Amino acid sequence: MIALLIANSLALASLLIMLASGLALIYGLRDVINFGHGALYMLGAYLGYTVAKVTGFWLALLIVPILLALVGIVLEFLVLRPLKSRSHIEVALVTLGLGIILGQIIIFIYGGEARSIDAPAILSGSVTVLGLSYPVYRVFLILMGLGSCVSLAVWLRFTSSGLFVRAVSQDPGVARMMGINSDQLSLLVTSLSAAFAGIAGVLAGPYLSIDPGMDIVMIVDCLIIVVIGGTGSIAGAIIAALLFGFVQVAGSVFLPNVAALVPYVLLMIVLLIAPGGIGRGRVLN
Amino acid sequence: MLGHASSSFRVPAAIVAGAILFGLGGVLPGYLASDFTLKLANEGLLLGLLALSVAFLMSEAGLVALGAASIYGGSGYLFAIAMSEWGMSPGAAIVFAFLAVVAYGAVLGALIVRTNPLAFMMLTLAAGEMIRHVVMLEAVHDYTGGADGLVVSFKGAILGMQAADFANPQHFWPIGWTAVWLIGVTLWSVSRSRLGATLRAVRQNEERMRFSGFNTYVPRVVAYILVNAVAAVSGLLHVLNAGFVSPESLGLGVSTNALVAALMGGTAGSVGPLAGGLIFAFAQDEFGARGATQLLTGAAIVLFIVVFPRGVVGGLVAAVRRVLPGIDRPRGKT
Amino acid sequence: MSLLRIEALFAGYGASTVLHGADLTIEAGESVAVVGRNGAGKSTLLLSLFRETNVTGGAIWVGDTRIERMPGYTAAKLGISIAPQGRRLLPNLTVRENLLLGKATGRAGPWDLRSIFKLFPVLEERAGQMGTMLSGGQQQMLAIGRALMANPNLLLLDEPSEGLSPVLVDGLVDTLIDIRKAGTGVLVVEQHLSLVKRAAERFVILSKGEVVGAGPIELIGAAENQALMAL
Amino acid sequence: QESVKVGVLLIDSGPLAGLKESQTNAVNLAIEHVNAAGGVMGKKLEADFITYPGTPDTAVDGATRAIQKNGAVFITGMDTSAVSPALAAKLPALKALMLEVFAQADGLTGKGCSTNLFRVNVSDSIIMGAVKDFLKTQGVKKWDILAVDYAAGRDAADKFKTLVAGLGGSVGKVLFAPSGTADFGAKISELGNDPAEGLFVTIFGSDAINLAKQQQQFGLFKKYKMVLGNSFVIPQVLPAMGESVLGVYQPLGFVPGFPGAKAEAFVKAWKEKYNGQLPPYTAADQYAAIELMAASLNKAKSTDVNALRSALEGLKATTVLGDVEIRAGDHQTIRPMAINQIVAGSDGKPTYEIKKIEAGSDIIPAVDPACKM
Amino acid sequence: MLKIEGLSVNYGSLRALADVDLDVHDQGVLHGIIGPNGAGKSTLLDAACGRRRPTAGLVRYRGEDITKRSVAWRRRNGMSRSFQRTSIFPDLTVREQLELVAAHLGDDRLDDIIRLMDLGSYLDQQAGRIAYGVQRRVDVALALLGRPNILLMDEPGAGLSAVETLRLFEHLRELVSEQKIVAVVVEHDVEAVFACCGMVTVLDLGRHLATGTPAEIRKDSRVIAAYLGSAA
Ligand SMILES: Nc1ncnc2c1ncn2[C@@H]1O[C@H](COP(=O)(O)OP(=O)(O)OP(=O)(O)O)[C@@H](O)[C@H]1O
Ligand SMILES: Nc1ncnc2c1ncn2[C@@H]1O[C@H](COP(=O)(O)OP(=O)(O)OP(=O)(O)O)[C@@H](O)[C@H]1O
Ligand SMILES: [Mg+2]
Ligand SMILES: [Mg+2]
Repeated sequence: MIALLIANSLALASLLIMLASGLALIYGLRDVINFGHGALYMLGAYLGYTVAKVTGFWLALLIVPILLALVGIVLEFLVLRPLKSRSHIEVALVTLGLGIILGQIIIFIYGGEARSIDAPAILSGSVTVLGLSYPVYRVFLILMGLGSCVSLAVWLRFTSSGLFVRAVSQDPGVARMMGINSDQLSLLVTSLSAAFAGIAGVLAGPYLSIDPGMDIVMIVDCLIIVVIGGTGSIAGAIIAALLFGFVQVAGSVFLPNVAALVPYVLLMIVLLIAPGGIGRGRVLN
Repeated sequence: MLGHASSSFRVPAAIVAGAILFGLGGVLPGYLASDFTLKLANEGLLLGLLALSVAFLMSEAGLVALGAASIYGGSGYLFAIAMSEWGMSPGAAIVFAFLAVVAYGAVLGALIVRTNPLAFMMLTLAAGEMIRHVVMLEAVHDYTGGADGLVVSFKGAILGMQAADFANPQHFWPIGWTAVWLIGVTLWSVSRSRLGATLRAVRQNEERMRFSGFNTYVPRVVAYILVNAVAAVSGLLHVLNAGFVSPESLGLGVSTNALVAALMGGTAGSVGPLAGGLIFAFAQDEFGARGATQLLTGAAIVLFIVVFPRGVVGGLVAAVRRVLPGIDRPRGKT
Repeated sequence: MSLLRIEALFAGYGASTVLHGADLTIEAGESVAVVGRNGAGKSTLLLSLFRETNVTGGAIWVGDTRIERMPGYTAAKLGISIAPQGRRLLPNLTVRENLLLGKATGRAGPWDLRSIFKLFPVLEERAGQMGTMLSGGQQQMLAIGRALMANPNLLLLDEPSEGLSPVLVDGLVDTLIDIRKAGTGVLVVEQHLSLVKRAAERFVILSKGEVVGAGPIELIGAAENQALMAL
Repeated sequence: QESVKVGVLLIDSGPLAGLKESQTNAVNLAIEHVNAAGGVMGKKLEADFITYPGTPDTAVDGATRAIQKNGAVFITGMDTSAVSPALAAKLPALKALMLEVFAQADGLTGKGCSTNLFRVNVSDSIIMGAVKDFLKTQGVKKWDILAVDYAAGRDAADKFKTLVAGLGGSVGKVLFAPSGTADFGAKISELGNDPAEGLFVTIFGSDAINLAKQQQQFGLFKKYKMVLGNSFVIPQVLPAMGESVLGVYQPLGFVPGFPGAKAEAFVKAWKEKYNGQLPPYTAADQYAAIELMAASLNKAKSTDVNALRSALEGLKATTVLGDVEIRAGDHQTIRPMAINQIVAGSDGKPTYEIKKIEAGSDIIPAVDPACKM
Repeated sequence: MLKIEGLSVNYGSLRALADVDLDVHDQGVLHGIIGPNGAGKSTLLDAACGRRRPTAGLVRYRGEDITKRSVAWRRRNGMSRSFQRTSIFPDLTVREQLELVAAHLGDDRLDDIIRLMDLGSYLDQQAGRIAYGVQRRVDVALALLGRPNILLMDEPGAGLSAVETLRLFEHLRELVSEQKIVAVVVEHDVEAVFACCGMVTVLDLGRHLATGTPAEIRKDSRVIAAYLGSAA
C-alpha cells in the first residue's frame, strides 16, 4: 500500500515537476513570474491532441514542444523584451492577461468540450513490479518527467553554456561585458520554458482531462512548488514537486477531510522556516 | 516671504476645494445617475478600496499581497455568522467582524512580513486560499453554507439604516463615498508621515535601516494591519451592500482583481487605485454585455499595463505636468 | 591601427549626459591611466564600451570595428575585458564559476585557472565557495582575475587597488608590467597615484566628462596636473 | 415595445466556460421556435446574453444590467449553487423571475426556496429518486461509494447510503476525493483491493475524466458488476472519457432518443442547425425553460411579475422533456428522467442507451416543509 | 569603552577570527586596524556591531556585555558603523536619507556632516545615481549621524583619492577628539592610517598580530612581511 502510494505520488509529481521546472526556469533565469504558464501548458495539451490525431502520440511528443518553443520566441520578442524595464508584478500581470486571452482563443477554436488523448498501445497495459501491478503509462510519465528535469538541472549546473545562462540571469550587464550574448540566451530560456510546458501538456493527455479549466488547476500548484523549491532552482523544484506530490496523495488518503488544505500548510511551513525555499539558490539565483 | 504667504494660502484653498469636491460627489450622483450605474459605481468604489489597500502595501513596503480577498470576504462571513449563530446585533457584529479579521491580520502579519517579497506574496496567497477551503469544509458547513455561501439579511439598524437601505444604490452611495474619502485621505497622510518614509527606506535597504537605529519589523507589521483594516472595511461595506457572501469573495480571483485595478489606476497615491476600481467595475459590465468578459478583461489588463506604466492616474498626472510645466513641482528641483 | 580609439564621445544615463566629447586613444602594449575626481565620468567612459551607458554622440573604434552601436558583448569578443568598479561579481556563482565566465569569449592565452590561482592563491582555497562570501579585497582579486581570464588585448581596470592590501598592490603592479610587456594594452582608472605611477606610462585627466589634461606619467605629480585633477 | 426580453447569464471562465456554447445554442434555437410559432402575446421573444466570470457578485451585476438597463423580465442561463441564492435574494427588488436550469442543490427549492425562482432542471433528490426506482429491479446489494469532497458529494453519499439500506443492501467503502483531484491513483488502489458488487460515483467535470481514464489503466470498473454514476458520465465529458466508461449506468434528464414528438423534433432541429451534433441534457433543460417562459407569458398575457408568477405556479405543459408540471409549493418542475447505460454506438464511439424512463411523479420527493415562500 | 574578549567567528568550517582580544579605551583617538585581505578585519567589525553572531567571545560596551543586543539597539545607544560594501538607500535623494536618519536619531548637526563629507552639491540627487566615490561618502555620512559614541568604519577611504582619504582621516581625527568618542577604522591606505591614528592594531589570518603606535607598527618586521610590502 505504501509502495503504491509513493508510486502514485511520483506520477503526479512528474507532471508537476515538468510544469514547475518550466516556471522555475523562466522565473529563475529570466526573472519573470509567468502567470501565463498554465495557458501554455493548456495550449500544449490541445496542440498535442490535434497533432496526435494526425501523427500519433510519439511524433506529437516531439512536434508540440517545438511549436511551444516558437510560442516562447514570440513571447520573448513581443512581450518580455519590450517590458524588461517594468516591475515584476506588472510583467506578471501582463502574462496573466495574455494567459487569459490564450485560454479564450483555445476555447474559441476547440469549443468547451473536454478531450483526451489515448496512450500509445505499448504504454497502455500494466507491468508488475515487486509484486504490484502498475500502469505502464505512469511508469513512462515518471521516467520522462524526472529524466527531462534532471537533465535540465545537469545542463545548467555542469556545462559552460549552463553557466552562461545562469550568469545572464543574475546580471545581464556583467554577462555582456564578459562577451556573452545575453539576448540569445534569454531567448533560449524563454523558449525552453515554453517547450517544457508543451511536453507536460502532451504527457498530460493520456493521464488527465484536456479541458478549458486545466490551466488554472495547475498554475497555483506550480507556483507553490516553485516557491517551495527556492527562487528559480530547478533541483529545488524537483524536490519540492516530489514532496508536494507525496503530501497531496498522502493527504487525500490519511486526512481526506482537510486534504485540500495540505499544500498550503506545506507552503507555509517551508517558507516560515526557510523563506528562500529548500533549494535556496543552490543551483541558480 | 512671498513663498510663505502663497503656500499658506494654498493649503486652505486645497482643503476647501477638497471639501467641495467631497460634498458634490456625495450628493450629485444620487440625482444624476441611474440606479444601475450607481450600483456599479458602488461596487467600483469598494473594489477601489480593496485595490487601495493592496497598492498602499506595494508602493510603501514593496510587498504584494495576494490574500486581500480573505480579509475582504472573511469579514463578511464573520459579520453574517456573528448575527445568525451568536445572536449579535448588526452593529455589534460589524465591530466584532472588523476586530476579528484585523486581529487575524496582525497575527499573520507578525509571522510573514519578515520574509522576502516573493515568499510574502505566496504566503498571503496560501493563507487566503486556506481560508477559502476552510469555509467549504464539511465541518463548518452549517455555519458557512459551504460552496453555496450565505444570504445575509439583518434585522434592526446600523447607524439608523436598515438592510434595505444598504442594498439601495441611492442610499449606499454616500456611505461608500465617505468611506473612500476618509480612508483615501488617511492612507495619503500616512504615506507622507514618518511611518511612510520609514517603510520606503526599509524597502530599499533593510539592513542600513537597522544600522541607523530603526526597528524595521514593527513598521511593516503596522502597515500590514493598516491595509487589512482597509480591506475589512471594504468587505463589510460589500456584505452590507450585496447582502450575501460566498467562497468566491474569499478567492484568488478577487485578490487579483484588486491587484489589477490598482495597477490599472496607478499604485502611487490614493486616487489611482480608486479610479482603477471604478474602471474595472464598469469595464467588466460592458465586457459582459458584449458576451466576452474574459477575453476583453485579459486584453484590457495587457493594454492598460503596457500603455500606462504608472497607471491611468499616473499617466494623466505626467501628461498634465508636461502640458503645464511648473504645476506642483517636486520639492528641491530647480 | 590603434587598439582603442574613442572620439568625441557623448554618453550618459537616461536623459542626462555625463561625457561631453571625451577623446582617448590606446595603442597595443601601452598602459594608460585615467584619473580625475569622483563623478568626473571615468567609470562612465569605460562602461560606454559595453553599451552600459547611453551613447548619444561620437565614435568608439576597436581596431577597425566601430562598436558604439553594436551589442554590448561586442567589445569583449574583440578582446577587451574589464574589472568594473564595485566588482560586480555574480553572487550565486562560485569563485571558480566567476572566473570561468572570463572564458566566455574562448580566447586562448597565458591566463587560465592555474595561472590565476598562482597569482591569487587564496582564490584556489575558496574555489568552491560563492563569490560574495569572500572578503572585500578577495572579491577585488576575483574581479581582476576574471578580467585576466579573458586573455585580453586590452585590459580595463576600474580602481583595481580598492580594498587591496599594499602587498597585493605591489603584486598587481608587477603583473600589469608583465602583461604590458607581453603586448597587452592596459587602461587603468585609479585614485591612488602610487599604483598609477608604477604601472602606467602616461595619464589622461578627466573632468566633468571632458579630457582636460594629459602627459607622460612622470608629470602627474606636477602642480598644474594636480590642480586639474581636483577640478 | 416590440419584444419581450430574457436575460441569459453565461459563464466564460473556469471549468464551466465549456458549456457556454451549447447553452447559447439552446436559447437561440428555442427562441427561434417560439417566435416561429407566433411569439409571446403577439410580440417576439428576444435574448439578452450577458457573460460573467461565475461569481455571485458579477452574476447579480449581469442580471441587474439585463433587467434594469435592457428591460428583461426573465433571467435564466448558467450559474452555480453559490450564484443562485444570491440572485434569488435580489430578484424581488429587481422585479424579475428566474428560471433555474443549472444548480441542482435541493435547498433552492427546499429550505432556501424563493418567490421569484423556479427550477426547470432536476434536483439532487429527484436524481436519487430515479436511482432508487431503478435499483429496485437490479439486484446489486453491496456497494462502494466514491464521491467528491464537497457538499454535493457528501450529500449524495448520505442519500445513497439511506437508499441502499432501504433496499436491504449494504455499503462498504465510502471514499471522498477533494474537488480538483488530478490523481486518483490512491483511491483507485484502495477500491480495487477489495471491490464490492457495485460502485456509486459522484465525481464531476474534469475530475470525472481524470478518474475515468486513470481507472481504465488500473482496470477498476471491470472489477464491479455495476458502476452507477451521478452526474459522472455527462454528455460534455463522454467523448473525452471514451471507452473507459463503457457499461457505466448514468441517470440523465434528457438524452437523444427520449420519447415524445417534441423531443424528437428538438434533436432533429439541433442536428440540422448545429452541424450534426447531438444536444446535451443541459441544452434540453434550457430549451424547456424558454418554452415554459413562453407558455407563462401567453397564459398571463402580461409581463407583470406577479401575473407571471401565478401563471408559472402549477403550470402544466408539454415540452422537450415530456409532460411537465411546475409544482406551486416549491417551484420545482415535476419531470421524467432517463436511466442510461454507456454502450458502443454504431460508429464505435460510446453513446447512451436508454434503459428505463422514470416518470416524474414517481421520483420527486414531497414538498420540503422547510420551504416557506 | 569597547572591549572585545576572546572573539571567534566561524563561517562554516572557515575560522575567520580566532580568539581575538581588543580593548579600545582611548577616547578621542583614532584606532586603526590593518591587515592583509581576508585577515578578519570586516568580520571583527561585524561581530562588534551585531551584524554577525560571534561563535565565541564577548563584546563589552561601557562594561556591559552587549553580545546579544540587536543592531538597532546598539545604534540607538551610540554604536555606529560604515560599510566596506556601500550600503545606502538608492532610490532616496541624499538629503532625504540623511534627514530621515538624523530625525530618527535626534541629530541637529546634519549640515556639519554634509560639509564634512562634501555632499552639498549632491543633496537632491538620487543616491543610486551618483558616482561611486560619492556614494561611499554618503555611506560614511550615514554612520556619522546621531552623535555616536563608538564609530566603526570599514575602509572609509576606499573609492577616494589618496588626498581625499587623508583629508577625511584628518576630519575624522578632529571629530573624534572634539567629541571624545571611540573610533575604530579599518583601512588599507596606510599613509592615512599612520598619519592620523593614535593606535594601530594588525590582524593576520584571523589572529591578533600586533598593537602599537604607528611608528612601532611601521617598523615591525612581521607586519612588513605580511602586509606593508613596499609601503613600509
Ligand atoms: N546609474 C547611473 N544613473 C544616473 N547617473 C549616473 C549613474 N552612474 C553614474 N551617474 C552619474 O554620472 C556621473 C559620472 O559618474 P562616474 O561613475 O562615471 O564617475 P567616476 O569618475 O567613475 O567617479 P568615481 O571616482 O566616484 O568612481 C556622476 O555625476 C554620476 O552622478
Ligand atoms: N559570508 C562569508 N562566508 C564565508 N566566508 C567568509 C564570509 N565573509 C568573509 N569570509 C571569509 O572570512 C575571512 C575574513 O574576512 P573579512 O571580510 O573579515 O576580511 P577582511 O580582513 O575584512 O579583508 P579585506 O581587507 O579583504 O576586506 C576571509 O577569508 C573571507 O573569505
Ligand atoms: Mg568610477
Ligand atoms: Mg573587509
